[in-house]
Amino acid sequence: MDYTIWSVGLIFLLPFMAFVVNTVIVKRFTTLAVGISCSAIFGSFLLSLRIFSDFQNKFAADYHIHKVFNWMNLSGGDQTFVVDMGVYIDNMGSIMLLMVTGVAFLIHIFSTFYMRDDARYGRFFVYLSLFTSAMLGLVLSDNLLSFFIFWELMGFCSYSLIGFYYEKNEAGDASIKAFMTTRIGDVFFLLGILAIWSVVGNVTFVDIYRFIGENGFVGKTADLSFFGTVIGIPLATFAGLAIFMGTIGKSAQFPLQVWLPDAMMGPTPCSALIHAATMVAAGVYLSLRMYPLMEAGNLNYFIAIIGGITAFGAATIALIQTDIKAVLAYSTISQLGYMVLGIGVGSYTAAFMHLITHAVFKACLFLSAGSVIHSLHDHHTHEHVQEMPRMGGLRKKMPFTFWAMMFCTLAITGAPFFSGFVSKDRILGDAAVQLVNGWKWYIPAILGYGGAFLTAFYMFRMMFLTFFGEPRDKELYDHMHTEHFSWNQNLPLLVLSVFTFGAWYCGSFTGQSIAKVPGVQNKEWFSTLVTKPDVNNFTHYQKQPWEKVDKKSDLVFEKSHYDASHGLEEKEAHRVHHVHVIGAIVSVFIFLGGLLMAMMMYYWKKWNPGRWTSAFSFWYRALQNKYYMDDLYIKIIIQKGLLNLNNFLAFLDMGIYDRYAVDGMAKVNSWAFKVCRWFDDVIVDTVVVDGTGASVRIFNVVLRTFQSGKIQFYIFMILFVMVGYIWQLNI
Amino acid sequence: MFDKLLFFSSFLLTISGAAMVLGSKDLVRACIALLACLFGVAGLYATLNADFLAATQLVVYAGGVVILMLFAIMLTGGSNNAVNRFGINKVPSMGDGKTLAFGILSGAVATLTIFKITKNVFIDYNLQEIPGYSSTVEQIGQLLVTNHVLAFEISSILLLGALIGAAVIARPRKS
Amino acid sequence: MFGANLLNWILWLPFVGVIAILCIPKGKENVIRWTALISTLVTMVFCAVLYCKFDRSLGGMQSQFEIIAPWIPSFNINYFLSVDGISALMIILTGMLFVICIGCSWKIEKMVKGYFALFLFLEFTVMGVFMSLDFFLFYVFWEVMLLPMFFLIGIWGGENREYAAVKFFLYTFFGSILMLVGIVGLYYMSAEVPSIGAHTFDILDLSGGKFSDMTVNLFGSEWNFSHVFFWAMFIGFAIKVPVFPFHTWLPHAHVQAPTAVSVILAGVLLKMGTYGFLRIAYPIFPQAANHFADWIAVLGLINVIYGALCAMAQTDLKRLVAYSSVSHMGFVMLGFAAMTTAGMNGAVLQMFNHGTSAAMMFLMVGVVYERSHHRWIVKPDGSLGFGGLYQQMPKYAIVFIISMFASLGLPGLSGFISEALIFIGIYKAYTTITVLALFGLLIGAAYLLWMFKRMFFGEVNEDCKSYSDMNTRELVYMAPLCILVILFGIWPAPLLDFMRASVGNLVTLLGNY
Amino acid sequence: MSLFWYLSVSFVLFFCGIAVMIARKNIIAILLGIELILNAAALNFAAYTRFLNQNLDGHIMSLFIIIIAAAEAAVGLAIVIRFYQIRESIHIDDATQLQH
Amino acid sequence: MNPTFVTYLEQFLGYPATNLMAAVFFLVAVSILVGVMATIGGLGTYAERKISADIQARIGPNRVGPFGLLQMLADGVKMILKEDIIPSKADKLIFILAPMMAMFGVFATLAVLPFSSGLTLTDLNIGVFYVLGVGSFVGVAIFLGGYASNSKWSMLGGMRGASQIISYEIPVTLSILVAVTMAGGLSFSTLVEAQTGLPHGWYLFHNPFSFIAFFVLFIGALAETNRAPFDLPEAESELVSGYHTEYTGMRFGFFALAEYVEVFVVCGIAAALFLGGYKVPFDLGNGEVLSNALMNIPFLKMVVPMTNGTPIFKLLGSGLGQLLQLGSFFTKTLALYYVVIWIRWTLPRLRVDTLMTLCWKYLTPIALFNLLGAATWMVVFHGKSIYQIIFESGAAQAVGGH
Repeated sequence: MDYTIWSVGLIFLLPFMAFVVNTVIVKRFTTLAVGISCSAIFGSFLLSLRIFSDFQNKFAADYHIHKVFNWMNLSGGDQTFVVDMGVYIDNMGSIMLLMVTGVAFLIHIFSTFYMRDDARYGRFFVYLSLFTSAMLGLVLSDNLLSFFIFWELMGFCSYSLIGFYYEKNEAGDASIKAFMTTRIGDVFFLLGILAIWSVVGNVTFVDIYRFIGENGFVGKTADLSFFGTVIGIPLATFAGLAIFMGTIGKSAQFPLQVWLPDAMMGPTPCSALIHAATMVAAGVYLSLRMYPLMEAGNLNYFIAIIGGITAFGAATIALIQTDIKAVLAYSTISQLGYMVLGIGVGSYTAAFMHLITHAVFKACLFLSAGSVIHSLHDHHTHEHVQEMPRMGGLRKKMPFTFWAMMFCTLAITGAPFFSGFVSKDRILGDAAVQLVNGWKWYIPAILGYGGAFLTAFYMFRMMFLTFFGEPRDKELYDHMHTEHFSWNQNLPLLVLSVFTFGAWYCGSFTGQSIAKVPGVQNKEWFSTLVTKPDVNNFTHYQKQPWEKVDKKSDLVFEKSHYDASHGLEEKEAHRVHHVHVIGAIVSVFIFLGGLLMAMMMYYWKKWNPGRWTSAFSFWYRALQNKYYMDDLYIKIIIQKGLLNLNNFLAFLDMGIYDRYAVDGMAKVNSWAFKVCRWFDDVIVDTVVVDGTGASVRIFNVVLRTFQSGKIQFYIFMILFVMVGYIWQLNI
Repeated sequence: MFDKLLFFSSFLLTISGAAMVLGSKDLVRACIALLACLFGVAGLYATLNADFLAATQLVVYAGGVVILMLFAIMLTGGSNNAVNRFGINKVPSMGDGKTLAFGILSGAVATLTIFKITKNVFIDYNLQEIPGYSSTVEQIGQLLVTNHVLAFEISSILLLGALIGAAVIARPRKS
Repeated sequence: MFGANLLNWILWLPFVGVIAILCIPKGKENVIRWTALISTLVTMVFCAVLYCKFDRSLGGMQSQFEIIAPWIPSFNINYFLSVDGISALMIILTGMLFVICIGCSWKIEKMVKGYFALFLFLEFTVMGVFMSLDFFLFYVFWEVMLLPMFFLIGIWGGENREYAAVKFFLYTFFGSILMLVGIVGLYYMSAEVPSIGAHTFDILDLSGGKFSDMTVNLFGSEWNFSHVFFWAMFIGFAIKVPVFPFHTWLPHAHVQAPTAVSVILAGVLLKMGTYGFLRIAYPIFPQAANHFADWIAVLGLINVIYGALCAMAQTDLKRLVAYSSVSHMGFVMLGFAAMTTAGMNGAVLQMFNHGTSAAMMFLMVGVVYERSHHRWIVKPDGSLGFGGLYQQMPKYAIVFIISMFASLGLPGLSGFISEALIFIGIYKAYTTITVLALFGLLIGAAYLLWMFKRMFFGEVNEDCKSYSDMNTRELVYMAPLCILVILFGIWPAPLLDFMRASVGNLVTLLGNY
Repeated sequence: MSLFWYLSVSFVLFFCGIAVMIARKNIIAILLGIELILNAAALNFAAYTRFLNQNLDGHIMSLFIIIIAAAEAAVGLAIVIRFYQIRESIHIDDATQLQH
Repeated sequence: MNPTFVTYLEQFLGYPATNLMAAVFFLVAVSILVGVMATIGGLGTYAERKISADIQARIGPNRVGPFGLLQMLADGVKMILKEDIIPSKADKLIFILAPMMAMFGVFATLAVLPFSSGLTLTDLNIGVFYVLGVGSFVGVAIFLGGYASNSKWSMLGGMRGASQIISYEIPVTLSILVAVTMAGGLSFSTLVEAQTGLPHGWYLFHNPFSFIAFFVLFIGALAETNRAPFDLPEAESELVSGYHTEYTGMRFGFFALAEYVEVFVVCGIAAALFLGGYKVPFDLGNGEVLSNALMNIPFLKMVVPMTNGTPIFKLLGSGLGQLLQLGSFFTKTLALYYVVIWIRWTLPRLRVDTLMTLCWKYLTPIALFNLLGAATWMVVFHGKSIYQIIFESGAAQAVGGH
């Protein structure tokens, strides 16, 4: 197929045009606007599908498309400075596109159900379209700058959607928190871009890969100077760290994870799309894109630790949440932690696969939760109920939602044959593989496995509390209607839940053991196509302008084959394989353990959770307060630190500097005036000037007599003088 | 013969008018005398081949100035009751013998002075062939828009200023 | 179509408007308003002609627009107007903003005639500053500009207007005097430069680094001429920008000025300072500029951070925006310090973009001020001044969001491009400063969003229940700015093409020293 | 008729004018005197034009004198009326101050 | 210059009319004219009464003489015979002088009034100016009459009259200047000769500005002559009889006569300036045409010897022409006279302030701009009238069409 502005650009442009059009018409033609949004994303989905199928046909790991156009040209004088923008699609991008458009489309559909009764039904779709277009633009970006632009646009959409219910003050707080926290990461991201730009000359991915391949970063440092002291940080580390900060912010990693739970203030579909499936995953996507840089900067362990801490820590907080969306939010953080952990331990493919699988099942979980919440309408407060303690036994009333959610729970908890098992346990397996590299690698591995256990526990806890047992709020339960299948409420859930099976992503149900079975090999498509970018492969790479007809489709690419040895030596590959198998088995037990514990507590009710909380009350309080991190940030750093600094500076500026230094000049001047005035008044005026005046007064007295005011006297004087003058002339 | 007749009648009218202005104790009559005098002057202009001047004299004085004077007299309470309000140097409004004598004296001195300057003109001016009567209107018109156009324009502005100024000054104000 | 006199048209049309307004009797206020609007609109049309006719391939002054006529021949002073990419951009910005400001001053009721006459006169002087290439002429326009500003703030301002007006006047006048010293110094030194050879005020003749090696005797010792006079110029312009220690007039002037004047002050007048750097301080003293680049960068950094931090502490909406101006102009200074293509282009672009975004912010403040008659985000008694405006004024909220995000540099809106270019330009030379300045972006987002939250979220305040949403007039004058902000955020090429040749020449010149 | 006669008339007018100006205490009467003086001058101009040279500049002068006389009368009388409104008097000796 | 009365006299006598004889003849002619005009003034009173009666559907004077024509004689005799009363507190000199001045001012204007091309006593080169100058004596006379009567009615009437006259003099003068601008001269002969006998050549229809000027002139003339609706100086209901309240007998008669003659004079001036004056259609007023016609009559040729008969024919022709011209002039003037009377009995009287408003706020500006407009017209269209322009453009099109 050919790649033109119509086949590729439209993927981004369709939702964007929908956004533009809807901005204008949304007030009058709400239904039409919704239709436009949904059609646009469906169109994008079809185009993405087309690209995806093309990539599948080619089936080559190094197949990619790179089209550029000139965006900025600052050349002038003898200076040259050109910034190009473009589209870069490789296998990872094609999969990402399909995932984003697919999930987004389904969420659009679900939103027509969920948001229908909202006063700002249309506006929600406006934001959704903008967000989708930004996300697609990000996926299509060929360079970090445009990546950053779309990244920030998504941040803006996230901000707007979190603050969607602007009547609530908490929504405002949450939206600021989300935007500002991610922006901390963004600022570092921008710094990373600048650092790369300073050596590479631009920030196109391909150029960066090539630069790394040419060992361009070796020996380069970022020189931070403080009053003459120069600290040289290796540039790759500096840039990689800075860009990873972007990931930390966007993907809610420790220590910037605080915003994501609060982001649940937004409507549930937006939580599903933005704060579960796509935007938060974009952070991971960035790190995946910049994986060579991370490697070059030796950041693996750091990344792994961050990911591990996030995965485990978030899971612990999720244990005690009672709000169904909060549980899902923490589980999202936790799962993102797994992805980052995957990047850290070098499990590039699995991290990306987990990104995709997580997007599918977490979107489905959120939508299911949304479906539940929407059904539970409190007639006293006229609000929807999100608290799990008031649910229970919903299985009978909401069978479709229940089954969709059940599949997804199985997927996220890593039940065998489900997608979560395939992706997450590969990450954990790779973490285990790293154990031989030193004791320090035990920490991320343990955190990862521990998190997996907790995940299984809290997810099933959520399921049991929600769907099983007796309804705890009888009135609420009686008021809700029994669910009938509806296309926009249940169909998206079911479609998504279909894709929670591991077989879609992997040739085996386990993804591990039977990879070597002949004939099934090529079905390991994911692992075959998505491989670490080989930085030496980009040396002769050329960008193509849009105008040029793409001949790449005519080129013959060698079809890739699954490399079960992961490109390692045989002995090493053997070891890795063994570790993977052991890891998979451990994972299954961990899943079962978590499930069992949840059943003991909430299904069979053998164990009383209350006893556990009182036994570990210190930890319980810590978990309730989210490890006091919000308090640290808001109460101490911002309110005690930043705001006081601000007030002090503002006081310094206006109260001290302006009042005394600037206006003081005026004071000094006025003293000078006073001295001058005294001199002027006393010496000059009184003595010199008035003295002159006094002498004039004497003449005045004499001359006054002539000025009698009698006109005839004047006439007479005139005549007198005239006559006298003429007579003395003697003519 | 016509012009001699005209000259002497105008001469007499002028002289007697001027004398009456000086001699009359009644302000209105002085005004009438002034009108007569000015009418005489117009006649003199006519004999001087200054037909346009004559007509102008008539239009401006008879039609304008004298009526204005009369109006002013009426608006200021007539001629006789204009007394010195402050009572200092109580001289009657139209003067008494002393002022008259003083006026005549100073007038005579001034006139004599002028005469002293201009006596040469009286005595031996260069007698010329005096041309006959001819119309001066066209020539004056030409001069007014060529040589004297600036003065003409300025005088129009002066008149406008006098018009507005007079209106503004004489406007009664609320006290 | 208007040939070589295009600049004359642009310059004098507002002046014609002034005279026309002065001829209109006092009571006919709508006639006055329409006259002012038409006058500025026509000026803007001519600006559009300038935009169309401008030859983008030329880096120097455009000879097709050049107007030169002797003014005071005995001192070699000329009426010399021309434009290059930088000044043309500023002229177009000015032309546009003044139309918008007439729109937003429509409801002025106090001495309408004087207001609009002064306003158009301000446009005349500002245009003059951006056009004149004769130093003397430049100085005349620069100074005369103070007059309408003084009265506009001093008469139509807020409760503390006299103080603000006098402060503004004296402050800028102080800078102008230093500049005058510089002008006179250059005039006398110019004759000693072989390549000039005569006393001249011609900026083009003076520029090009001809004074690098000269010395001047001050206070009994020899000084480098260009260093000393660079600082004289620098302070003169820095006060206008305003650069850190000279910035305190700005909050006062902004807070007290009426909306439209604030808009012009932020949108155009601040640019005059930075324009002065580009047109005068840098081309004439490139060597000194290079020599002191570190200082400029540090000052710019202080501006960015300090302005942002101070803004965050403000409870007065307009004062907050004023400090944000300080912060944003700091970016321009950073771009100047960079002296690279990206940095310089970014700085000039930032001048334009700040012109639009700050104008939008001030207009937004003006819109709400028209309804509330106060500007407290947090009232002195601690309660919120506004609240829930999102619900009360949805259109206003949308436009406010656009202007706010343009101001905080959201990618996709114009502010980001210029800031990113500045950072790209400056990173290599001043890594540490870049790292620190980036936090300016962060704080910038913080104070704006916090302000937004406090004003717009939550339930509607009791006081705010009577506020009406933006009316058509307000939407009409906001619309072009919104469109431009978005357009240039996505596609900045129209602006960059306009100026890159001129900026490139300047960068080349600076690079040679 | 020779120039003598005209100059004589002019002298008589001038004499009467001066005498009236000095002798009368009534402002309007003084204005009458002024008119006489102006006419004397105008007549002189016309006469000189007739007898000394024939170009009409003298007539123009006379014309302007008439114009000025008219303007003077208008403004003068306006002042008189105003003065009367303020002082209820047109006695010249009442007009000795520059203010009310 | 057209031959005037003196020229004809010279022709008739055969020698220059500069001696005493000519003076005597001249005086005789003047006396006749004054007599005729006095009669016309008297007829004016008759006409006034007759027309007013007609308008009010009465019969009017009809006892004395045929149609009551001799009523005016009876009135005149009554006036002469009446006791001449001079109030004891009156300023006698001025009281006597005032009606004389009025008579003088009016009758002096007759000196230049162009009854016909020949019957113009003197064709002064400043004719119109002269008329304005001496005409203003009437104002002084009215004022003095009012003052001298020592009566408040008279005083008020006199002051009203004077102020009215000097005010309305301005629009009148400006309107006259319109005609003067178009003709390029101040003398009546110039003014009249620039027009034609048929209405298309009248200044009235020359251009829009002169059209307006005529009406301004006419309105102003009404005011100047104190005619209704501007008869405030003699407003019976307010001021008894205005400035001539105290006058009786012939002194009153003088005022009345002056008024009626003045009306006639201003009508004549209006006719001369705007309605073609004495001009007769088809140049019949010109002696040449008639004398040529006479000479071509066979019978007359036989009767009058050809050799020295030419002057006689000429004299005859021009005499007939003069009569035609007189007829033309009087027709137009008396038509205007009728309109004046008609207006008097149709329109109510104005208030004093509206009178002044009309003059200063309407007529004066109109007249001023009229004058400017007329001057502009003369420059722009090279002095052509509307008729000429239309005709020429039509002719040009006709030529161009073929």
